[in-house]
Amino acid sequence: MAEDWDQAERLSVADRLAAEALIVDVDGFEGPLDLLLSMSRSQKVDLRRISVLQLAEQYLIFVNKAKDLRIELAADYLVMAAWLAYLKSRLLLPPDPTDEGPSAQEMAAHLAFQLERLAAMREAAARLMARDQLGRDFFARGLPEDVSHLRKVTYEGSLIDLMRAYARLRTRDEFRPFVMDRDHVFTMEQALERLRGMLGYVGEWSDLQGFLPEGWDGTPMQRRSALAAHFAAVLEMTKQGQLLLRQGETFAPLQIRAREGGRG
Amino acid sequence: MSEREQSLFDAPPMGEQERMVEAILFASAEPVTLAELASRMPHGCDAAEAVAHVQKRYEGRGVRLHQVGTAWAFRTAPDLGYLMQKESLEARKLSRAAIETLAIVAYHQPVTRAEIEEIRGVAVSRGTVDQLLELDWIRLGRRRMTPGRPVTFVVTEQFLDHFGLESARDLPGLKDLRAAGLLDNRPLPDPNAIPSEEDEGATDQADMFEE
Amino acid sequence: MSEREQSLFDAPPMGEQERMVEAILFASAEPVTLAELASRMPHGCDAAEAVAHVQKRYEGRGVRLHQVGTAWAFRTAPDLGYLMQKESLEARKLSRAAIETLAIVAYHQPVTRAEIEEIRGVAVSRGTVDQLLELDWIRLGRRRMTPGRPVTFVVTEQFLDHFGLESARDLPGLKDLRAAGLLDNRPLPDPNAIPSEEDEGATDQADMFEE
Repeated sequence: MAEDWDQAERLSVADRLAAEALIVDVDGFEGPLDLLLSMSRSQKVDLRRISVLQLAEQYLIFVNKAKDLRIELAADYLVMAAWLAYLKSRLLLPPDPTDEGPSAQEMAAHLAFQLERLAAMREAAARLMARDQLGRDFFARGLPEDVSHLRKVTYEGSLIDLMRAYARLRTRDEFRPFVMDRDHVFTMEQALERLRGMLGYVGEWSDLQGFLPEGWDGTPMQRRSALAAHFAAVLEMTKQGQLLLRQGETFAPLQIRAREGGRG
Repeated sequence: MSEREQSLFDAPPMGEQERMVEAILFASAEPVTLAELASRMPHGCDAAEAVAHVQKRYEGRGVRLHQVGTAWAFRTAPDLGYLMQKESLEARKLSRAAIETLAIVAYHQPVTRAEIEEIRGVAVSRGTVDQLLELDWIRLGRRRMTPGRPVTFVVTEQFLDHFGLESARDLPGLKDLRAAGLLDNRPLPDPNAIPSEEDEGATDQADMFEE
Repeated sequence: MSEREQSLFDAPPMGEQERMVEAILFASAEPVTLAELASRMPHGCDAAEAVAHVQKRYEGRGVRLHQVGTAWAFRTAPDLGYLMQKESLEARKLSRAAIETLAIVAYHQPVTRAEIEEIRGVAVSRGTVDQLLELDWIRLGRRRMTPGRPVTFVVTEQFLDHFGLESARDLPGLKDLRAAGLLDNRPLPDPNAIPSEEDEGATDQADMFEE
């Protein structure tokens, strides 16, 4: 892993030592493809015309030798060995017409392509690293001048803003400090208070409608608000055990009655 | 002449020496002395002469060769310094507290802080006054000859300028405001009009106010 | 012509624009994009044209204008590198795995981890990828729209800057490699024929990496 680039270059020079090199250290190779590539180099032919059969042979011999030497082989080396043994047998036997998969020749061609591609990428990597590099061969500005970021905030105000502000101040007395206009809102608190006061008069079942406050039927909004507030209040009082509440059927009038002994 | 030198000292031609000076000075993190230049250039080079050439070459350019003591460095031409700043302009509306305070100063000047507070109905934060002072829209006027001799505020020329007024007397009067519909009857109830919020909420208010 | 331009667009003369480009690019150690140049130059300037002029002016000088993607930077001439030992950074020694991985990303980008492993015939360790990411030489690209949506890697502007490349298209030998079909993503003839171990490993790692 830690092997550096130059060493890979030296490998091809050390072809005559290849046999030893192969046996000595599996970890010296970055995987079975790497090993195959260095083996194929010793065939000294165009990678596209490489004899995959020979290559498979070499590889299997290597794996066997390694076993004899009790070198632990990584799983992917063994998988590759198995695959190459399979490929080798396929290459040696006449093609089986019933076989649907790729032909042995196709598989061999693909392996050759993989080897060629790996070799090409190695070469490309070498050429890339041989380029002039920043900080080694050419240099950036050593004394950069910082760009200062100026954030300029301008405040705007127009005469009309000013006049509006003043007008607002001068007419403030006429302002009502309300967040929300509540003229038409009857609150649940109000309703609760009202109903509690009337509780003593609700001995019989009576329609809730009858308990709505006077003067709250002017607009639909008033009516809705008063009804909703009283309904909520009634629910609350029922929960507290002060009232009984019933409804004959859906949309029928709600009726209430004070609960005996539950007055509070 | 450079040929003569080259034959005598085996030094690179002067044009080449210029390139070296350019490269060394460009890449160096600090100004480089002539002595150091000479020590880094090949034997026989005349660093001083090369520097002189380079200096001449960059005359009037966007960067210049600048002498710092006995050392040299490239520097941006002074007239282009403004390019070294990235400006971002941000226009903001004044906070409601600020615009109200400003309006009161404009309509009532000279006015004391206590008077401003009385009119606005809330305390005036120091930040608001400082902001208006910083904007050069208000300034301190004479002290009021009353107990405590409080300072007063008046609006400035810049204020008049900004708001397109010739003098503070040109400010529209209440009548004009009414005529312009700004004072008419009861303004719509509107949450922005709540006077209860203090200056602390100035930012929030400003946001609300910008609506 | 610059006068005509000035009257038409209210832009400074081209000579002046060149000076601005010089100043801005000299001041920055990092490449500056044309867009940024334009934003910092006065309205109406033609940054691209000014850059072209400046580039020409510095041809053969000790510093040169380099294009890096859409950005530009002054860099010392590579032939003068020997003068710069002082500025030389102790380059981090890259492992063979890192160098090969980098090359594969550069030539095959966007490329997935599984594809890198396919090409190298060995698992790519996380450290290798991390190192390249840390150097800012590669970055994550888009996810591949294939099952598992694996992430892809591409090279960065810093990579281009470091190796003095205008764009990834200028990689040495790229055309020949492409012509030879060596950059094709040629799948194995039959998935069943792949040594299964490798395949599974690749998927796991891709997943691991996405964490």
